[in-house]
This record gives sequence, structure tokens and C-alpha cells, in this order.
Amino acid sequence: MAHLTPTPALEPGQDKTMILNMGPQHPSTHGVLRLLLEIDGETVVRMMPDIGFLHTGIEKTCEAKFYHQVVPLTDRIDYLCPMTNNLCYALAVEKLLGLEIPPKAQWLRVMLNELTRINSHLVWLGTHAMDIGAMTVFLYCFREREDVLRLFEAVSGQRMMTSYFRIGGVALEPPLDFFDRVRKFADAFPSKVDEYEGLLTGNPIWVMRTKGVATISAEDALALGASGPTLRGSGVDFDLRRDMPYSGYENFKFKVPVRQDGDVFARYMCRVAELRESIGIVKQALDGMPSGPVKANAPKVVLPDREKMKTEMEALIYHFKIVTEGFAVPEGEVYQAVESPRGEMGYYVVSDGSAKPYRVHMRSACLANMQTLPKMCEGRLLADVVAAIGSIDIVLGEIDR
Amino acid sequence: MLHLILFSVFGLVCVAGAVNLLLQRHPINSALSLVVVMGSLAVEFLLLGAEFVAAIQVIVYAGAVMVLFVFVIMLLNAGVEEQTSGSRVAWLLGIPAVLAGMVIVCWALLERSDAGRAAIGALPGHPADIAQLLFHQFLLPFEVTSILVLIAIMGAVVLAARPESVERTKKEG
Amino acid sequence: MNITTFIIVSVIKTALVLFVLLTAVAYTVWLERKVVGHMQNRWGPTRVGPFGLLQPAADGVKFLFKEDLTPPHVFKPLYIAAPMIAVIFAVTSIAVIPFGNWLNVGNFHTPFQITDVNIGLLVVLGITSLGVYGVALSGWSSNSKYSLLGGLRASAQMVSYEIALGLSLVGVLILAGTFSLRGIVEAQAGHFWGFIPNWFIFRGGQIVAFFIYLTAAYAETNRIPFDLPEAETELVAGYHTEYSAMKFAMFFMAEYANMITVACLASLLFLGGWGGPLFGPSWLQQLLPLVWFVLRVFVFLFIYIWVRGTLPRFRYDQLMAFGWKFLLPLAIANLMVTAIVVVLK
Amino acid sequence: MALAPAVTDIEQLKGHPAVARVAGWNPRAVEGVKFDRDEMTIYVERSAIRQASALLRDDPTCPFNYLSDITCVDWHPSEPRFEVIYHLLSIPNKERVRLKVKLSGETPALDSITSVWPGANYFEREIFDLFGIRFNGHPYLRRILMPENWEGHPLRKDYPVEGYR
Repeated sequence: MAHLTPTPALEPGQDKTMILNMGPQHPSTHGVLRLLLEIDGETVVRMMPDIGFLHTGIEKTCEAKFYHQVVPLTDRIDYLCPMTNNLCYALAVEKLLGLEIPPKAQWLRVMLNELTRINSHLVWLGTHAMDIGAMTVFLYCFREREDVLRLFEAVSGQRMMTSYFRIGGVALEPPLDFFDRVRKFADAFPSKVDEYEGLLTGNPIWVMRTKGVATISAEDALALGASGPTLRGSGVDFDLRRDMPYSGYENFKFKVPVRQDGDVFARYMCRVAELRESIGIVKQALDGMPSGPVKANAPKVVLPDREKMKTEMEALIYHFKIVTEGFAVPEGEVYQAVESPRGEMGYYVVSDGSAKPYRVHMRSACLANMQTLPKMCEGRLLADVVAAIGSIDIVLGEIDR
Repeated sequence: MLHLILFSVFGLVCVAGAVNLLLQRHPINSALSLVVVMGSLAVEFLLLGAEFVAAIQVIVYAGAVMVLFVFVIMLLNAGVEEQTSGSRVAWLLGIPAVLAGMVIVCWALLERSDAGRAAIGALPGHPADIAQLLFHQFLLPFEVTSILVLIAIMGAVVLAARPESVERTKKEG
Repeated sequence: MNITTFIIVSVIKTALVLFVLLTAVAYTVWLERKVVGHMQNRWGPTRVGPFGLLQPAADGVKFLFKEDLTPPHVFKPLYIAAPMIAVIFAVTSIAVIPFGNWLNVGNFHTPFQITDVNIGLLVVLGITSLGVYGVALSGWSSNSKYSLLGGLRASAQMVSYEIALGLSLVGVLILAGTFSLRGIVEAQAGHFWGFIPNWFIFRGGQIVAFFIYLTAAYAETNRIPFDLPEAETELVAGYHTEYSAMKFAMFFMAEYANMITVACLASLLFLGGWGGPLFGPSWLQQLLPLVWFVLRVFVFLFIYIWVRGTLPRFRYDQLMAFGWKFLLPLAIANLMVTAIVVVLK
Repeated sequence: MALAPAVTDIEQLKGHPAVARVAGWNPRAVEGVKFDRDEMTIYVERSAIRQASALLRDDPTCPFNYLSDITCVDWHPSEPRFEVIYHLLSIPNKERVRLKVKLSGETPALDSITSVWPGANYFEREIFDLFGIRFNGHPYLRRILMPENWEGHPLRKDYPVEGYR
């Protein structure tokens, strides 16, 4: 697989080619990604992604926080799917603690996680379509995303940085009419997906721009560490939700869309199909939502209810202790991966037995997915670079952390 | 009267553009001077009544041929040319030759000035007249020219084709 | 008409047409923002004036007062000249476009047109073909890679599509038998079969020519789905990446003025120009053709905007293949069929 | 909070395909094993990592054909100071394994596994950037997140969080 190892830095000044510095400020690098392109006319000869412009040192920051204080940091890694990151971190720490989560919390997590996936995919679809020039889809997608964000706001008080999943459950009971609102959204949403597909899937220009463009084979995708729709678009049938279930995903029925072609169109079709599957999971979660508490019964870890705090001495003491000195986590290490909208999002948490994590490492799906980019783009046209970037759905916050 | 003034003005613009074309050191300036020459020539044609020729002049020369020139200059990113004093032979022979040529042209023009002189704006420039000339009177030369141009195009394609694509064509038969 | 009145009338007409054209340019921008906005579940401009009608004025003021940056390393003379070239050629072609019939006030007769030349169509084509210089030179003189790529794309695209555009019009010319735009409109007067207007779009298979014209015109004016020279997601802003303030506004004006020219041509050549029902007093009968003409232009512009709201963008090689391998042969075929039909008749 | 104690006896864990494979190749390559919280960890000898990962990738019965992640932990001030951690995943068998390599704090270096998994490229660069560990044989070992001229390696435990004084 030597052909996949990257070429060294680009040296300018060669005869026929020109170095184009795409980014870090460029309309279609989805944040602050810099691509060094060596182009011959408009054909990309070589490509070097350059990242790190959004590096904020979250992994280092985590080491100075209590375990429960890390949760808001995880939102900020991937600002398009905060709940997925919350979930992954919470699951990792719960695994370290050996904590059992009540079923209602699990189902709520699944439901919100799928809504997050819809949110993220909508942003992806909109920006991807915009990159290829279809402007209207962008605004249609953001219309529905707005609905999802309102649901997030209703349940967590925040539109984007939700921090709703906590270690040992979720922060609060959802508001009274929340499930009705989710159901209303879930009923309306499939027709909206039809609308996007009507504008894109059958459109000859869209098909011309995406079919057979930026292809990558299953072997290359696996070797480069691609995951999620980027991998499934190449024909590898693997989804952590189905194959290594977590948080009660084994209770839900859903299909994992797989396409064989490995091109931009295949990845597009995978994600659009995932939109429909996700809304199916949301409906299943609504139908089978169990009753009971939304937090684990672990007073040393989980903050007590406000009500109890005001009436019970012990609850007040626990609250005080958790907030001021955190809670100790038994020594050990855990790698927890979830299927984020972009692929395998993994948290590797190491505990030395104290109240602060010794090391938190986030396995970024985008970082690995982005390694496929040169393979996809080299030898293709400049316009295909834009399509390829859109099709692997990168979030620079997650890549740079 | 107005026509005559305009005719003279654009004639001067045309000559100035041509001189500028020679004097400019930067290829893009030269190319643009040539566009000016083409444009003012078109105006001259128009004033003479040859509207069709004028329009074709602009569309073909200024709008297409010169755009390709500019294109090439842009692609090659040609820079300013270096100034050389030129060879002595050119100085010795060129200037007298140019002068002699000008004298001959002027003499010829003056000699034939009475015969076939057309009033400004009275040339048969209507598309129908041109078509009459091209497709009736001069049909054979016209067709021969087009065949010549076709051969030239084929030659250009062969010369410009990359070796690998020629190889491929050979293989494919 | 003596020379003094000729000059006075010409100056007045030119000023009037220029004023109307520039206003129309400004309001086409407004229309686009409004229509696309409504297509996309939003309002478009609403703040400045009723329905945002004063937005173009606000934009103009903004462009005027913005800092006019000239980046270092540009080739200054051409960098400054390029937007002017673009806007001048975009505006000039309006000179030969007729908007309506004759204006008769007492003894004074003048057409609704700056000047009527018998090769009007060729003049329009010639001038628009020069517009490519503005784009190409701005791309080159900016000394920026994005601009250069945009300039190259634009000039290649415009030169290629010009051929298809020109050929699509030849069918109409054969049917009309004249280059004069006024003559072409007059050839479309009346009805056939009693009710179908005698427009060229309905006659002799010229609907194919209309389609070719429409497509090529989108490419000529660099509009979606052919807006590759300024494809902002690939080339930032293409050939006008390095421009700001009024220089940028000039490119903007040129684009919309070209749109309007192209729309005018389409109405004149295919949609019967200013033909339409005339009624009422004689002053109304003189002005109604203007209304019908503007209506057609408006419809054409609306289609432009509608397409922009719907379609994604081509890729460069696809655009070239589409132009050379599909549009051009189609245009030639249409031309030959038309010629044969006319000869056989 | 019932946590089963970690199992560290290699004989008990021989049943795990990854352990069997690596230990079967070269018993000395396995420095130790740990099974904790349902996760399998193999401590691999420093020089054997490239070979071990290639072996696991090409395992006929349980191919660990996907490299999930590479990361590092700094146990400053104890020695060996660094642990480089590889997370492998077997997509057909839905099985994970963690390889660990211990490195001393002097001049930490080990073999790059980019020749086995091209996808290791960015992960190794990130570790080089943030921990200062060299990967021999890496095609392009340059800083990836921090600026080229950055001083120090931020994720080391002795990195001055409030700046050098």
C-alpha cells in the first residue's frame, strides 16, 4: 500500500505546475482547512492538507478539569453533533465507573443522538449542495435544522452546545410537550427529505458532478482509516450502532445504507438514506419510550435533583462534594467508540484514580477521513476537490480539537 | 463632413495603435494595441459603408482571435521583453526599405486616385452584396481557400497534439 | 433632420436609455434577491424602503464609500481598466436595441432606439464578444491564482459558447432575411392559423434555436449553471477576487447589464419583440409596445433567476463538452434544417 | 459499581485471537497482557510493533483490518515514561484490541506503522507534535496541529501550562 503513503511537501517552482494555496480562508473548506494543491491547468497533481488552525488544546484542557466538567468541552469539539460527543464521553466514563444507566435515559440518548445525526447531516447536505452550486438546498436544509435546534433548546436550554448527556444519565427530564413536538417533527421530516432529493438526486447536473467523482476503493478507505458514510459509500458494511451496539441500540431496528461505488454520489446517497433511517429510529424511540428515572442511582457521581437538595441533608452534601471536588474514578483506561454522523468517534479516557481524568483522547473520525482526500482528488479537476471535501463531511473543530 | 472627420480620427487611432504595438515592451500591451487597431479598422469599414465586414472584423478578429492571443499570453505569463539595439543590417536595410515601400504605395494610390474612387459610405457593404460576391462571382477561390484553411487546421492539430495521444490514436487504429 | 437636432436627440436618447438601463440593472439585482429569497423561504431585502425597494440605492452608496483597495503586485493600468472595459462593452450594446415602435409627437418622429443600423444583430454580437476582455484582463492583471483561473475559464467559456449562440441565431436570420433588429421584429408581426402569434419561437423548429440560445446566453453571462468563472466555492470569486468597492460594482453591473441585453435579444428575436395588443388613445398605442417588450424581458429575467434557485453548477470539462459536443452540433443541425426548409418552400 | 478485577495472566488470555497470534509468533514480543472492563490490552515490545501490527492485520481467522486510533499517554515522572497506544478493530469479527508500547523518556522513538496502515500517518504526526515521540520510517514527520516553530510538546505532563518562565 505504498501508493497511499503521502508524498513529501510540495516544492514550488516546477515547470508546468502551479501551487494553489486553497484556504485557510476559502468558501468551501468548511472552516479553516488549508489545502496545498499542485495543479497543472485545472488538474490536481498533488494535494497536501494542512490542519491545525482551529487547535484549541481541548485534550490538554480536559486534564485540568473534573470528570463532569469535561462534558461541556466535548460539545465544542464537533459543533454539529454535540450530543454524539456528550454520549461518547459519558459512555466512556460510565464504563470506567461501571455505572448502569436507567432505560429511559438510554432511550432518550438514542433519540437525541439520532436527532443530532439529522442535524449534522442537514448541515452537511446544505453545504455540500452549496459547494456544487445548488444554493436553495442549503436554505431548505437549514429550515429543518432550525426545527431540530428548537427541539434541542427545549430539552437542554441550548441550541448547539447542549451538554445534555451527563455522566450517569441526562441532565433533566425533558419538558412535558417535548415528545409531542419530536413526533410532529418526525412525521413531517420524510417529506422534506423527498424535497431535497427532488432537487438533487435526479438532477442531471448533480449526477454529472458527483457520479464517478473522487472515488476511493474499499481497501484504500480501510487502509486510510476512513469510517462512517465515507467507508460505507465504498461498500464496507459496518456501522458501530448495529455491529457493536452501545446505549441500547440493539433494541432498535434500522438499515445501514451501503453503496458500492465509492464516489461522491455514493456517499451522498448513504447519508440521505441515513436521514430516513434516523428518523425511523427517532419514531421507534418515541413509541417505546420507557418510564422511570433519567439518572442512575449513584449519589456520589450524579448530581441530586434540585428538589432533594433543598429537603435532604445528604443530597446537599453530595452536591457540594461533586461540585467542589468532583468524584474519584477507579484506575483504568477505556476506549469507547460511537457512530457519529461522520464515522467512528472514539474517546480514550485514562484514569489514575483521582477526580480528574489523567488523559482524554478523542479519536476524530474526520481526521482519519481527511487522509482519504488526497487519494480522492489527485488526478482530478479543481472543481472535484470541492465536491470531495463536501462528500467526506469534515468538521475542522473535530479535526484540530 | 462628420464622416470625414470621424474617418480621419479613426485612421489616426489606427496608425497610433499600430505604432504603439511595435513600441510596447510588454506582450499584453502589444496585444491590446492590436485590438485597438482592429477596432478602429472596423470603424473605418463601417464609415466606408461596409457594415458587414466591419462587424465581422470585430467579431472574428477582436472578439475571437485576439482573445486567444491574450489567453496565450496569460497562460505563458509572458513578461516584459528585453530591449536590444537590434542588428546593424536591420538598421541599414530596414529603414530605406520601409521608406521605399511607402513611396511606392503612395505613388500607386495617387496614380490610381481617380479611377474607382468610392464616396465615403457608398461601398456595397450589405450582407446580400457580400454574399453575391462570395457565392457567385468568387465561388471557386472561396472554396479553395476554405480547403486550404482546413488543411492548415489539420496540420496545426497534428503539430499540437501530444505524442501520447498520437500513440493512442495509432493503437486504436 | 439636420445635424444639430440629430446630436441633441441622440444625446437625450442615450442619456435616457442609459439611465433606464442602469436603473434596470439595479432593480434586477433587487428582483433576483427578492425572487430567490422567496424561493428559499426567506424574505430577501425588506429593511430599506417598502419591500426593500431602496436597497439598490443603499448598495450603490455602500459601493461608493467602501475602501477601494488595490493589492500590491497587480498590473495597475489593466487592473484599473478591466472593470471599465467590462462595463463599457456591457452597456454599449444597448445602443442598437429597439424597445418599441416609433414615437410620433406632431412633426417629430423617432424610433424607440438609440440608433437603427441594418446589421444591428451583428453589432450586438460584436460588442458582447469584446466583453470578454474585461474578464480576461482582470483575471490576468490581478496577479492572483484564483483570478487567473477564473479569467481563463471565463474567456474559454465565452469564446466557446459564442459560436453556439451565433449559430442559433442564424436560423432566425434566414427566416427574417435581415440583420436589422427592427426588421426581425417586423417579420414576426401577425398570427398564423388565426391565433398563434407569428413569433420565431413557434416557427420552423426555431424552438430548438431558442433553447440553444437560452443555454448559450446563460454561459455568456456567467450565470448558474455556467457560473464557473466566479464559482465562489472553488475560485473564491474568480476573476474579480481582488476587486473591491466601485471596481467590483462595475463587474457586477456588467453582469446584470449583459443579462438584460441577452433578455432583450431573446425577446426581439424569438418572442416577437414589442408585438402585442394595442388599444386606447394614440399615446397609449405608442407606449403599449414598450410595456409588452419590458414584460417579455422581465419573463426572461425571471427564468434566469428561477434557474439560479434550482440548479447546481457544471464542472469545467463538462461545460466545455456540453458546449462543443452537444450545443454546437445541435445548432448546426438546426441551421441546416431551417435552411433546407426555407429553400424548399 | 461492580467492576471485575483486571486479568493480567497471559495463560488465561491465550484464547483471545490477538494474544494467540502475537504470542504464537514471538512470545518475547508480548511483554504483558491485561483484560479490564471488557477490553483487551497487549503490551508489545518496542521493536516488534510494526511486525505485530502487520501480523494482526493479516490474521486469517480474525483480521484486525482497521486501525481505529493511535495515541499516547505521558506518565511523567515515572519510567518508562510514555505509552503509545494503538486501537485495532476487526470489522469482520467485531472485536477490538489495544496494543501498547512503553517508551523511555530520554529520546522516545519507535517504528512507524505507516507502511502497514497508511492511515497511521496523521495520528503519528499528531503524537510527534504533541508528545515529541519520533516515529522511524514515517514519510513526513512534521508538526501537524501546532505551528512549525512551536517550542515544546503541549500534551507532555511537564509542559508549562502557563508558559515558560
